[in-house]
Amino acid sequence: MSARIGVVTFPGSQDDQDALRAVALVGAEPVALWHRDADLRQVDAVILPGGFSYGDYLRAGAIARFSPVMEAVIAGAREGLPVLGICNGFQVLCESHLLPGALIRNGGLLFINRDERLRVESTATAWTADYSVGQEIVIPIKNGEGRFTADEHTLDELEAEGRVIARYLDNPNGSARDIAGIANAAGNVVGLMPHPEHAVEELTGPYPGPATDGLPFFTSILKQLVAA
Amino acid sequence: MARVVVDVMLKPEILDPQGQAVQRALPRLGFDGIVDVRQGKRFEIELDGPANDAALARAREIAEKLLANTVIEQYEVRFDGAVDSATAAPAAATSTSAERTAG
Amino acid sequence: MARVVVDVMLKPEILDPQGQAVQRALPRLGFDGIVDVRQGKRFEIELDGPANDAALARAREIAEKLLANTVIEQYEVRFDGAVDSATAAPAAATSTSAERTAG
Amino acid sequence: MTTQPAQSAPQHYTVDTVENAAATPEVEQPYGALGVKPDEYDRIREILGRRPTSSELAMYSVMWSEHCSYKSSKVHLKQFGEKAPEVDFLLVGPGENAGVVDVGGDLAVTFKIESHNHPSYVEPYQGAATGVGGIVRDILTMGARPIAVMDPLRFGAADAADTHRVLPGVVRGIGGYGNSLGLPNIGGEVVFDPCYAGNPLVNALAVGVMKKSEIKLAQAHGPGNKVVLFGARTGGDGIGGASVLASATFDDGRPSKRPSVQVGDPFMEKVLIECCLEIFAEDLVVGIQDLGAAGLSCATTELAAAGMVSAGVGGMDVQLDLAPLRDATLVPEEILMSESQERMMAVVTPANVERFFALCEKWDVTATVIGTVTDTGRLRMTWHGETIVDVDPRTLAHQGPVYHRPYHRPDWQDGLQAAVPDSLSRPKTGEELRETVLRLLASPNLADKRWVVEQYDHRVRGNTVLAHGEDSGMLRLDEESNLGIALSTDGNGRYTKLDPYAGAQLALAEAYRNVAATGARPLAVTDCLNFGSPEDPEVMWQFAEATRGLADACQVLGTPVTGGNVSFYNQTNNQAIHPTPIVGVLGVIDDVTRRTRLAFEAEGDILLLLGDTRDEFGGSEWAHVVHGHLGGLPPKVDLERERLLAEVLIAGSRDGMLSAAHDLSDGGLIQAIVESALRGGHGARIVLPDELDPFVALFSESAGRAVVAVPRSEELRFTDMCRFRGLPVARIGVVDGDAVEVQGQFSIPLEELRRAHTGTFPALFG
Ligand SMILES: Nc1ncnc2c1ncn2[C@@H]1O[C@H](COP(=O)(O)OP(=O)(O)O)[C@@H](O)[C@H]1O
Ligand SMILES: [Mg+2]
Repeated sequence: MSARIGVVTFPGSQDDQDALRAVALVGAEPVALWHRDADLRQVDAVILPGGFSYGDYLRAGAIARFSPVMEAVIAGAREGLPVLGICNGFQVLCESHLLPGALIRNGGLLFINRDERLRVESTATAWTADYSVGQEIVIPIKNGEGRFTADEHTLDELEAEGRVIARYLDNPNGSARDIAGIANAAGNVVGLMPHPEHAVEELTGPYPGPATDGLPFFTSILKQLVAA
Repeated sequence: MARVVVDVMLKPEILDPQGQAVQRALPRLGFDGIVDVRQGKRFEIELDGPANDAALARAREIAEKLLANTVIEQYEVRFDGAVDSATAAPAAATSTSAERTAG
Repeated sequence: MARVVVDVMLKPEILDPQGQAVQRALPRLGFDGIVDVRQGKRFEIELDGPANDAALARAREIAEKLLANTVIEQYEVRFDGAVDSATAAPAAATSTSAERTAG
Repeated sequence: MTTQPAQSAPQHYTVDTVENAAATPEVEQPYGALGVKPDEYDRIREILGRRPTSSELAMYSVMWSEHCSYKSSKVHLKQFGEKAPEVDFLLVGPGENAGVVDVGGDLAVTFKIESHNHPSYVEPYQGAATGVGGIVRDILTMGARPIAVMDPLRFGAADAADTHRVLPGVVRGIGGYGNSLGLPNIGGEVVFDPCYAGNPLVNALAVGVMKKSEIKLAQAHGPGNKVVLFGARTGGDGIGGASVLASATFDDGRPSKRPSVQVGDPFMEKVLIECCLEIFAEDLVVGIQDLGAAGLSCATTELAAAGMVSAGVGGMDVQLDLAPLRDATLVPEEILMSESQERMMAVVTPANVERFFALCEKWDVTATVIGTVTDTGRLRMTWHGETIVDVDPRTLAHQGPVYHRPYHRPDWQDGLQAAVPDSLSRPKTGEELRETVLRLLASPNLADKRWVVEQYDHRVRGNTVLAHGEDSGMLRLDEESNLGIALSTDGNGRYTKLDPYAGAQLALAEAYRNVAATGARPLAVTDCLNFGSPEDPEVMWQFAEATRGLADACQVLGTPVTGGNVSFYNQTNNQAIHPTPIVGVLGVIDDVTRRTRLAFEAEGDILLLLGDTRDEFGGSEWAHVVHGHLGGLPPKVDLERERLLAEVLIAGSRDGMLSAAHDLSDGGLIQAIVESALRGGHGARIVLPDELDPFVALFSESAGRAVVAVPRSEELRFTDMCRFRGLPVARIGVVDGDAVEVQGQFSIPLEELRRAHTGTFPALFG
C-alpha cells in the first residue's frame, strides 16, 4: 500500500507545492488539504508547510492555528498522527501547543535565506529515522522569525528527553542551544525551521551541495507508514 | 462603542532582539544614557456596545487567545483614553481601568 | 531613572494590513462585533536621570528620529505609569504627560 | 456573498453632475493643479462639447499624465514596433499589460519590468514593496501564474547617509512583499553612483507562465456582462492631486489628510493571485485588468476602450457608489484617482457571476459588481443615481496628448567624450595589479551582494535552477520535459551617459550575453527607461538616442521588445541621473539540466577567453573606483559578435562541452575569474596572452567576451567550433589550487579574495 501524506494549504502558505512535490518524489501519495476543511481525507501523516499564513502579521502561525483543519490535526497528533511542521508549520505547531517554546524574530532582525549545516541529534522520531545520529547535513533556511526560544526548564527537558532533533552548526539567528528542530515526547510531531523540501533534487537543492540531504525526512515517514 | 487598548510585550526574561537593536542604534544617533529599550505591540480595538467591564473582558479574552502568545508574551488591557483625533488629550486622563497579566 | 512609553501607530488614513488580518480572524474565533483593529508598536524606554520634561523631550526626539516612520506613522510619548512588576497598578494613575503628534 | 451595500454619500459633498457641468460652462476648474495643460484642458472641453465634471477632469488628468499616456515618449517608443524583428514566437506585443512569448510546448511566458523610483525614495520599504506588488499584478492580469521576480536597483554613493536609509528599506520591502507572495527572487542588480542620490532607481521585473490557450486580455465586451471590482477596498492612497478637486467641491467635516504613501498588503495579493488563478482555470472572465496607476479611472477606461476597439461596439455603466471603501468619506473624484493596492477588475458573463463570487468567497476576497458592459459607446458613471461621468472611453485611454518634445545633443557631450581615460595612471607592477584586483573586488558595485540577496527567498516553488550569483536567473517550467527559461537584467548608466545610443545597446548586449552564458537562447526583451526630465532637451536627446539604439540593436539580435516602462523626472535640483535604460532579456532552454553555471568546479579544466580584448576604459569600473573618472567612449558595440558568442555558448552548453561560463563585463576578465573561482572553491592559474598589456588584459571592459572552463577532453572540440565559426578564442589558463595566480604578476589566495569580496556589504549595512 502507498502512504497518503497530506499537506495543508493555509491562505498565505508558500511552500505547500514544494512539500507535495517532495512527498511524490519519494513515492508517497501527496494529498492537498485545505485550511477550512476539518476533514483530513484519511491521510496517514500531515505536513504543515512553510509560508506566511494569514500574512504572519500578528505572529507567525498565530491565526492559522485556529483554522478548522488544525482542530483535526491537533486531535490527530494527540492520537499519534505523524505531523511535520516546516518553518511556518513549526510556528503553527508551537502556537497550537503541540510543541513547546516559540519562534521569535531572528537575532539580526533580517529575513535570512541561506544553506545551513545541521547536525541530526535524534533519529527516534517518525520523520528522522532514516538519518543517523550525529550526521551532518545541509538544508536551507528562509525565515525572519526562526529563532527558537523557550524557558530554561523546557530547554533542559527537551535535551534530557532527546527531543532536540537537529542543531545548527553555525547558528544563524540566535536560536536557544542552536536548536533547529524539536519533537514532542511521543516523537510523532516534529517541528523544523529549515526546509527539507527544498533539498530533494540535484537540480534545485543547495549549491554546491550536498543537494538532497532533505530526502530522509520524507523517506523516514514513508518507511514507517508502509511498515505499519 | 468601546475603544480598548491591548499592549503586548515580551516577558522580561525573554530576549528582545528588536529592542536591543534600537538600543544599540541610539548612541550612534547621539542619544546617550539609554538604559533599556523593549519593543512590543499595541492594539487598538473598537468593539460594539458600551465601554463597560464586559467589553474589557471580551478584549481580554481576545488578547489571551490571539493577540499574545502567553508562552513568551504578557499583555495589558485597558480603555483607550486618547480620543480619536490626531491632537490628543493625555491618554491617562480618561483611562478607567488597566491590568496586566503575566500570562 | 525615567521610564517612558512610546506608542507608534500607523496614521489613521494609512492602510493597516496587520490590524485587518486580526480583525478578519476574530469572527472565526467566535468574537463578533469588533468594529476595527489597528496594530502598532509600543516601546518601553528607560533613560538615565530624573523623570522630567527633559527626559520626555529626549524620548520624543528618539521617537521622531528612529522609532516612528513619520511618513506613515504617528507616535505618542508619555511616562510609564505601570511599575516594573507583573501585577500592575493602573497605568493611568501615575502618567503625568502624554502627547501625540501626527508627525 | 461579500457584496456590500452602497455607502451613504458624505455630507457637505456637492456632486458635480454632467447636467450641472453642461449648465455651468463658466465654472473655473483647477486643471493646472492637476497637471493638465491649458491646451489639454481645451481639448477635453472640445471632446466633451462642454466642461468636464470634476470626476471627468480627475480621470483625464490621470489618464493623460506622463505616467499613463506616455505623451513624451510615445513618438520614440514607436520604433520598438517599427523596427521589431520578424519572429514567430511573439503572442502578445507591447500595448497590453505585458508581452507574451511562446516558449514551446503549450506554454507561454509573460514578463515585464516597471519602476517604482520616487515612492521608494519617499518611503523605501513600502515604495519598493508596492513596486513588486504592482508588476506582479500586471503579470497575473495576462492570465499567468507569476513565478519569479527580479530587482534592478540603483542607489547614491554606498557610504552616503541617505543610502543607508534607502537601501535597507528597499531591500526589506522587496523581500517582504515578494517572499510573502511565494515568488522566488532570481536576480537583480545593486549599483551605486552619486548621481542616484535623491533618485534611487527601484525597478522590478516579474515573469509568469500560462498555457497558450489561457492568455487573458484587458477587454470589456459583450453588452450585459458584469463588471466586478475585487480585492482590497479602496482607500485614499496616492490621491494627493485629488485634493484640489476635493477642496473645490466640498467644504469641511472630513479628514484633511490623504496618505501620500501606499501601503502594501502582500497577504491580500497572495490570496488574490490564487483566487484569480482558480477563476482563470474555470474560464470565468471575459476580460481582466489590474488597478495600478490611475486605479479605477484606468481600469474602467482601458477595459471599455479596448472592448470597443476589438469588438466594434462597447461601453460601460458603472455605479461608483458601489465600490467598497476603506474610508467612507472618500468622494468620487478621489475614488477614481485612488491608487490603493491589491485590486483587480474583471468582466464576467451573468451566467458566471455566481461561480466567480463563490471562488472569491473561498479565498476571502471581497468582490462587488459595480457595473455592466453596454453598447452605447460611452463610459458612464453614476454616484447615488446622478450621472457624474459620460465620456467616450477611447478619448481617455487612446487619444491622449502626444508631444514631440524638442531635443538636442548637449554641449558638454563632446567634452565628456574627449576626456578619455588614457592618461589616468595605471597599475604596472605585479604588486600594483594585485592591489587593484582587491580594491575593485571590494568596491561596492563589484562586491558580493549576499547581504542583500539572502533577504530574498529564491527557492520557493522549487523550480529555481539558477539565481543570485549566476549570470542569469533560470527557472524550470516543466518537470517532465525540463523546459526552462532564463532571465537577466542589465544597464550601465555611465556607458549611457558617455553615449546614450551605444549605452542602451550595451545594456541589451550584456543581458543577452548573460542569458546565453547559462545556455539559454535569448528570445525577447522588456525595458525600463529611467531618465531625467523630458522637458529638458538634453535629457530628451539622451532618451531619443537610447530608444533608437535599443530598437536598432533588438532588430539586429532578433529579440523584440515586448513591453516595458518609462520613468521620467528622475532628477534633483536640475541634476538628472545618468540616463539608465535597464534591459531585461528572456531566454529559453530546452533542458535545464544542461544549464551552465559560472563556478569553477573541476581542477584541471582549461580556461578559454572568447572574444577580443581592446584597451577600453571609458566608463569602466576601474576608472570609476580608482580615479573617480567618467569620460571617453564606452566599449565598442559589435552585435554580430554578440550573436556569434551567444551561439557558441549555447552550443557548448547543449553539447555538454562546458564546465563553466561567465560573461565579462564590469571589472573585466579578472573580476569574472575571481567570481567563478570563489563560487566553485577552486583557484586558477592564468597565463595572459603575450600580445596584451597585463592591465588591459585583466581590467578592460570590452564587450562581446566570456570566459569558459572546459574539460581537457573537450578543449579541442570546443576550440575547433570557435575557429570554425570565427570566434576568437585564447587559452588563458587552468582551474587549479587555492589561489588566483596570474603568472609573472601576482597570486592571491582564495581566502584573501573572499574576505575582500564579502566584507564590503556587511561593513556598510550590517
Ligand atoms: N520602454 C517601453 N518599451 C516598450 N513598451 C513600453 C515601454 N514603456 C511602456 N511600454 C508599453 O506601454 C504600455 C503601457 O505601459 P504601462 O502604463 O506601464 O502599462 P500598465 O498600465 O500595465 O502599467 C505597456 O504595454 C508597456 O509595455
Ligand atoms: Mg497593468
